[in-house]
Amino acid sequence: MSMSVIRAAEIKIAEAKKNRLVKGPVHLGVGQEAIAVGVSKNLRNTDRIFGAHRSHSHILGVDNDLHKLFAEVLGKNTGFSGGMGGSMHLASKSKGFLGSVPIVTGTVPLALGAGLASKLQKSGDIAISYLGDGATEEGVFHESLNFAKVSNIPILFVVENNLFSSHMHMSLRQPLNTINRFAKAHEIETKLVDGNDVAEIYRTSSEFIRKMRLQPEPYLIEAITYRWFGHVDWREDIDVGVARSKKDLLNWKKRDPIKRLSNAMIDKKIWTIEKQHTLDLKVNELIDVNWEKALKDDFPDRKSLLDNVYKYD
Amino acid sequence: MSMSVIRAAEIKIAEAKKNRLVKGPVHLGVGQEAIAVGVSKNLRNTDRIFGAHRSHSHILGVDNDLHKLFAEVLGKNTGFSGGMGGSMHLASKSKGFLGSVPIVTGTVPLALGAGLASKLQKSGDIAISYLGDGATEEGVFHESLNFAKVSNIPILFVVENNLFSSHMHMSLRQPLNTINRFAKAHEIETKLVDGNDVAEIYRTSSEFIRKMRLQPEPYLIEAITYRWFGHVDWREDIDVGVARSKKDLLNWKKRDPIKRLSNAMIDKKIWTIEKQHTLDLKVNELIDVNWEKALKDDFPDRKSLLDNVYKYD
Amino acid sequence: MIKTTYSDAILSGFDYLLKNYPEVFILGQGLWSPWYVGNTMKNLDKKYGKDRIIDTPVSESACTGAAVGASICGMKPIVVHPRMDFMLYAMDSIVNQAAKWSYMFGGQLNAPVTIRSIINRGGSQGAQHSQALHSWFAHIPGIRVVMPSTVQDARDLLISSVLSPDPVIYIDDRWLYEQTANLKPIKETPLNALTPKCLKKGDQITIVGSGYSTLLALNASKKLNSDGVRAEVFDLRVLNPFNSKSILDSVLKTKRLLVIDSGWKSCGMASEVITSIVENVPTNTLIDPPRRITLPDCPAPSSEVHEKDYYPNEEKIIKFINDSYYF
Amino acid sequence: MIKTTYSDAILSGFDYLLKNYPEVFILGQGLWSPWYVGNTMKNLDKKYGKDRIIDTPVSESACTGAAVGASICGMKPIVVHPRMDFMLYAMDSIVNQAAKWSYMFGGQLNAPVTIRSIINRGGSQGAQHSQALHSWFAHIPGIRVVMPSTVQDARDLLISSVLSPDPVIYIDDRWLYEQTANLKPIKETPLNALTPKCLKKGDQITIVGSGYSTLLALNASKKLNSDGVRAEVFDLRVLNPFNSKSILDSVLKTKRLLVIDSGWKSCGMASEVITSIVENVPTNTLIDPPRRITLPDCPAPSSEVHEKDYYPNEEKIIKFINDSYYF
Ligand SMILES: Cc1ncc(C[n+]2csc(CCOP(=O)(O)OP(=O)(O)O)c2C)c(N)n1
Ligand SMILES: Cc1ncc(C[n+]2csc(CCOP(=O)(O)OP(=O)(O)O)c2C)c(N)n1
Ligand SMILES: [Mg+2]
Ligand SMILES: [Mg+2]
Repeated sequence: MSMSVIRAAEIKIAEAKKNRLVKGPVHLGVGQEAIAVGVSKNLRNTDRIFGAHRSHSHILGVDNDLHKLFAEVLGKNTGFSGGMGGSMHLASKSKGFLGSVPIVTGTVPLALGAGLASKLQKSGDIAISYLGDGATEEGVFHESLNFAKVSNIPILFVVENNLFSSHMHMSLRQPLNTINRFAKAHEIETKLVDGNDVAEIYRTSSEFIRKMRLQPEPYLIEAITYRWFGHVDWREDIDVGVARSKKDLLNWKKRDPIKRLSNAMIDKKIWTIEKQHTLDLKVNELIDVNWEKALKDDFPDRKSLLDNVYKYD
Repeated sequence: MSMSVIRAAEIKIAEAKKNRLVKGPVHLGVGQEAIAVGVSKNLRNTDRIFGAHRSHSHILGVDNDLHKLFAEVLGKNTGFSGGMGGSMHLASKSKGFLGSVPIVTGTVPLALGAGLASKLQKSGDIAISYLGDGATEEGVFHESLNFAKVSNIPILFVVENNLFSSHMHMSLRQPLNTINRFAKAHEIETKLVDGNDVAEIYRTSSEFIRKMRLQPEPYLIEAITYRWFGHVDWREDIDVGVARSKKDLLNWKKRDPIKRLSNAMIDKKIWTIEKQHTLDLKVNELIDVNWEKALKDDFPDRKSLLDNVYKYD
Repeated sequence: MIKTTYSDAILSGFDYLLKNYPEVFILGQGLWSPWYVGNTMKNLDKKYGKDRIIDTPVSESACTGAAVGASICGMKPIVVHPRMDFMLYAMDSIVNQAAKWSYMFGGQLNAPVTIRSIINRGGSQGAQHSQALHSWFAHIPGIRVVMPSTVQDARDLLISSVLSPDPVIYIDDRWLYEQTANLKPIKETPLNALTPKCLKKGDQITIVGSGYSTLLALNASKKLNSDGVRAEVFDLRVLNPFNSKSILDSVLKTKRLLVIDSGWKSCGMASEVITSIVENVPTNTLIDPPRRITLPDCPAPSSEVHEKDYYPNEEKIIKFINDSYYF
Repeated sequence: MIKTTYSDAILSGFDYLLKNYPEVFILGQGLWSPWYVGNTMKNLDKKYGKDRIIDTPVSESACTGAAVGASICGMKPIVVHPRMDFMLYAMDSIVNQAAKWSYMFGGQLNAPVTIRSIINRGGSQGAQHSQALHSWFAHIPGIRVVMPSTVQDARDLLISSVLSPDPVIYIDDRWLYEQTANLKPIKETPLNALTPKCLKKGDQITIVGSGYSTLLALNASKKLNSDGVRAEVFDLRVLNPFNSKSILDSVLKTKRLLVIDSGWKSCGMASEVITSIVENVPTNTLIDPPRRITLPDCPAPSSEVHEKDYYPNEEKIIKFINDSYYF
């Protein structure tokens, strides 16, 4: 799915949240779309991807079913998780997206295990673990790096370093503002990339993933980026942090990954402003159609409260 | 307490364990004495020291009450923990030794908090966290490094890297055989030292501790060493590991920290073989006297089973 | 007189402690944010400084352990977990270390840490952002567990917890934050003197709650009163070590027992209360079997549809009582 | 016919699984050591290769999470914790992730991991090397908890656990390793078909145990028999989800109930069994109040002197029964 569709989908969700159409918390990744899009281009349905709390882009990166995303966010039974998850619990098994949950770092060792499974299954499939800079402060992340390295596990850690963990800027939480030093400490090959440059992300992930498929090994990409909204829900200017200024936000908006791509293509004459407008209209239509459809869907059956606690009944 | 006394005490415990006089498990640090002795020379009673499962040397480093150690190992009510702990649970509050327990890495964040307390109390006291190479694989160690750095906590991590975590050699557990790379990743000043060279350990810890007292900051010493006994109890040749050979052990015995010190002093003519012999005899006597005394002491009162679960009754 | 809210009562407890005890300091996630833990800690960092009010990295394990360690060194630290669910990363420091520190060293040392843990659920937050695990901690000897349900206790139990020489888990519930009451002046009370408390007298059924479920019990029992059912309501307050004495006396009088708990059923606090009673009363005491109202046997649902069925509420309690007991 | 020990029965369960299911693999600490987990996994690494039998760094959290993750991907992993105490580092992966994975995604995915957890205590190992936390896991919906007490179950419950589509905690107790029995041929049984089992018939008192305490109950009840007390003994086997049906029927017959548990009392499995019974039988059913024998309210002591008083044993059980019930 393209960055613009992901952007538009999240803006739609932001509005809906503001208008109280959405019940649960939503963590929007507007501004960070390049990362999932760049990485996902290299993935196949049998790979194993795990997200976290801010994972709309991660799932749309591999499954373009907007309707299912909207339905899930709205809690409808047609959603990615049958309406049992909402925005913070997304999965699409057939596309290899095996789950996102809001416990910070909770999915990191799970992705590790998914990679281990691939290695044992000798499938050439890889695991992707999306995590944030804040998640690198949980010990299990470091345990996972060591285990991945010592057992040659084909896992790509994709750290979206947006400099914040809810309200706390990196500088209040860690001695340095980048985290790829942890990969280095564990002898894991790593690269620091511009998280708002989809081409660079694609190139780096493509190189790492190609290698991983041939020879199981962990890699880590650190993508520096910034989120435009607050930590949770639709607001730009509150819930955002002890050290976040309007000015910073404006500067980061100038580095919009979508505009950068479109401008670059226009500069290179492989794209035009007109085409961009037409595309934008189409995107909006796509969003609206799927949103309306999701709105009309049903909530889960009240009687299903106790379903799926166990697989065996 | 000197290295030779610690050595002799542990050998006494080893024998007693073999002869079934000691009930609980004992983890002997024979071969590793230089580390605690070198570090402890810089400590004062108000510092806060935490050990782990292999901590006879750590407590004797600051509290030379052999009788209390023996009594505790024998489970007598005159022991360091009133006979409630045994070899794996040692404490001497008045000397700043605030506890050792067998959960690997369990005391590391506690020592961190002890250092934080010192900083808040502005006492110039420091915290010492003794841990092994295996303990660096627990996530909470990494969390502690980050928190120590970001909050300028006066804690000295003393990693006794004896290359083994029970039966597993470092090379089976980590990509490299040294761990000070983790300190570096967290921007913590660190030094790799010969763990069998008491002078080097003293110099390095002395330099770090002097700085910490003036300006609260964490430091990490990695001391490479080797244990002569198996992981637990008195045996040399079993329970020792997947990758440990007789030859390795013999080579390491040649690097005996005690002989090295005594030989060096003899070379420099500040010590003689005769003096060494006299000392050895004295040490043995000291050991025997204290051991016999401990043997005669009582076990805790049966009725005390429920005491001290809570401080309030 | 202006009434105080439950959340302000917590804030005033913190304020009292920080003002009067230089050994008190607080660490945890969200302490420099104006919104993270409601306004229960608002501006404490500004008033007492960021040295004593420490907002931390996302490292529950190290932070909890650090609080335990500082407590061993004469400080009175409070570590705050904005959601109880996050504490699953911190279990070693709580259960293996804090709960056992005094015992393992024969009483030579102790770890008087306070662990404030917030139950924060509903609003479609789902299975990982909803848990109430008080029964887990009540299973562990060596750690005291308190759950304030009243505004007064929100402040006073916090103070008693922090001043206790033992480790304490203090559990507050965001669903109580808007409750209001007039607060009495502060009087320090030793935690070991506190036991379950009767909040309403009655002689036909004993209803026991804790935290938010006490509020439900109280409200339901008031309505029951108008139906002519006279319920006696107890608030557990201190779940561990659990003192069943007053509840026992009550049951001997009312001869009926209902326990409402905000956690899961199996091996939960409701089973503990019931067992503690039935093992101590003559077998012919009860007129009706003892009952419990707990969460259903499933993780917290995300769906609004299910949340309504998942959590106990006043109506369900009243209906349950009317259906289950013969007065 | 040569009898098999409990520990060999576990080994043969592993062997069967590894031989017949290529998706099975095992990770945990000590798996390449000949002594770490008794001989319950002896030479498995040599027979099935170090790829499938993975000895790990000291990283309980990541290893448990990895097992959970692999299980989501079609494998049947077993993660081994040589002591239950170490699992306090791994709670997030177990409780927040594995137990909820199926539910959170509406059944689209599941996490059929097996977590083998060993109760390893006594011998002055002390408070951090002794715990039996089965009641904690039995509190959590979404995770199955099994405790084999017989040699047969040691093997068969392991097989049923690993083949279960749900996450399972399989808890064995080193104090049972020397038990012996003749094993029947392996027959795969779905875990959800298994419930508490009557190991001895009787009509005067129902005694319920799990794991090692079942053995105590059995031995004690045999001696009681010679005193003329006819006890019916149940082995819980599956603690979560707990099916009380057969025990209920038994209590309706014997009219007396005793639960023996190897864990702590408060909010423990003993309270759950008792509550599940008393809430479901008419109030005049029991002749004597229901009773429980559990650990005292303190951490495991290190001292040999205290260990004797700390752990239940046959004599104490017999004395307790004679003192507490009127036959
Ligand atoms: C174990 C745990 N601790 C704390 C939280 C609260 N929390 C939710 S999101 C978040 C910030 C995480 O920051 P980061 O990993 O950088 O991701 P971002 O929000 O920036 O995408 C925190 C602390 C949580 N959900 N889980
Ligand atoms: C949390 C936990 N996991 C596992 C163990 C088992 N264990 C006891 S000591 C030990 C080895 C630790 O190695 P290291 O830290 O290097 O210390 P050493 O024994 O070499 O002194 C292990 C794995 C434990 N006690 N605690
Ligand atoms: Mg971030
Ligand atoms: Mg070691």
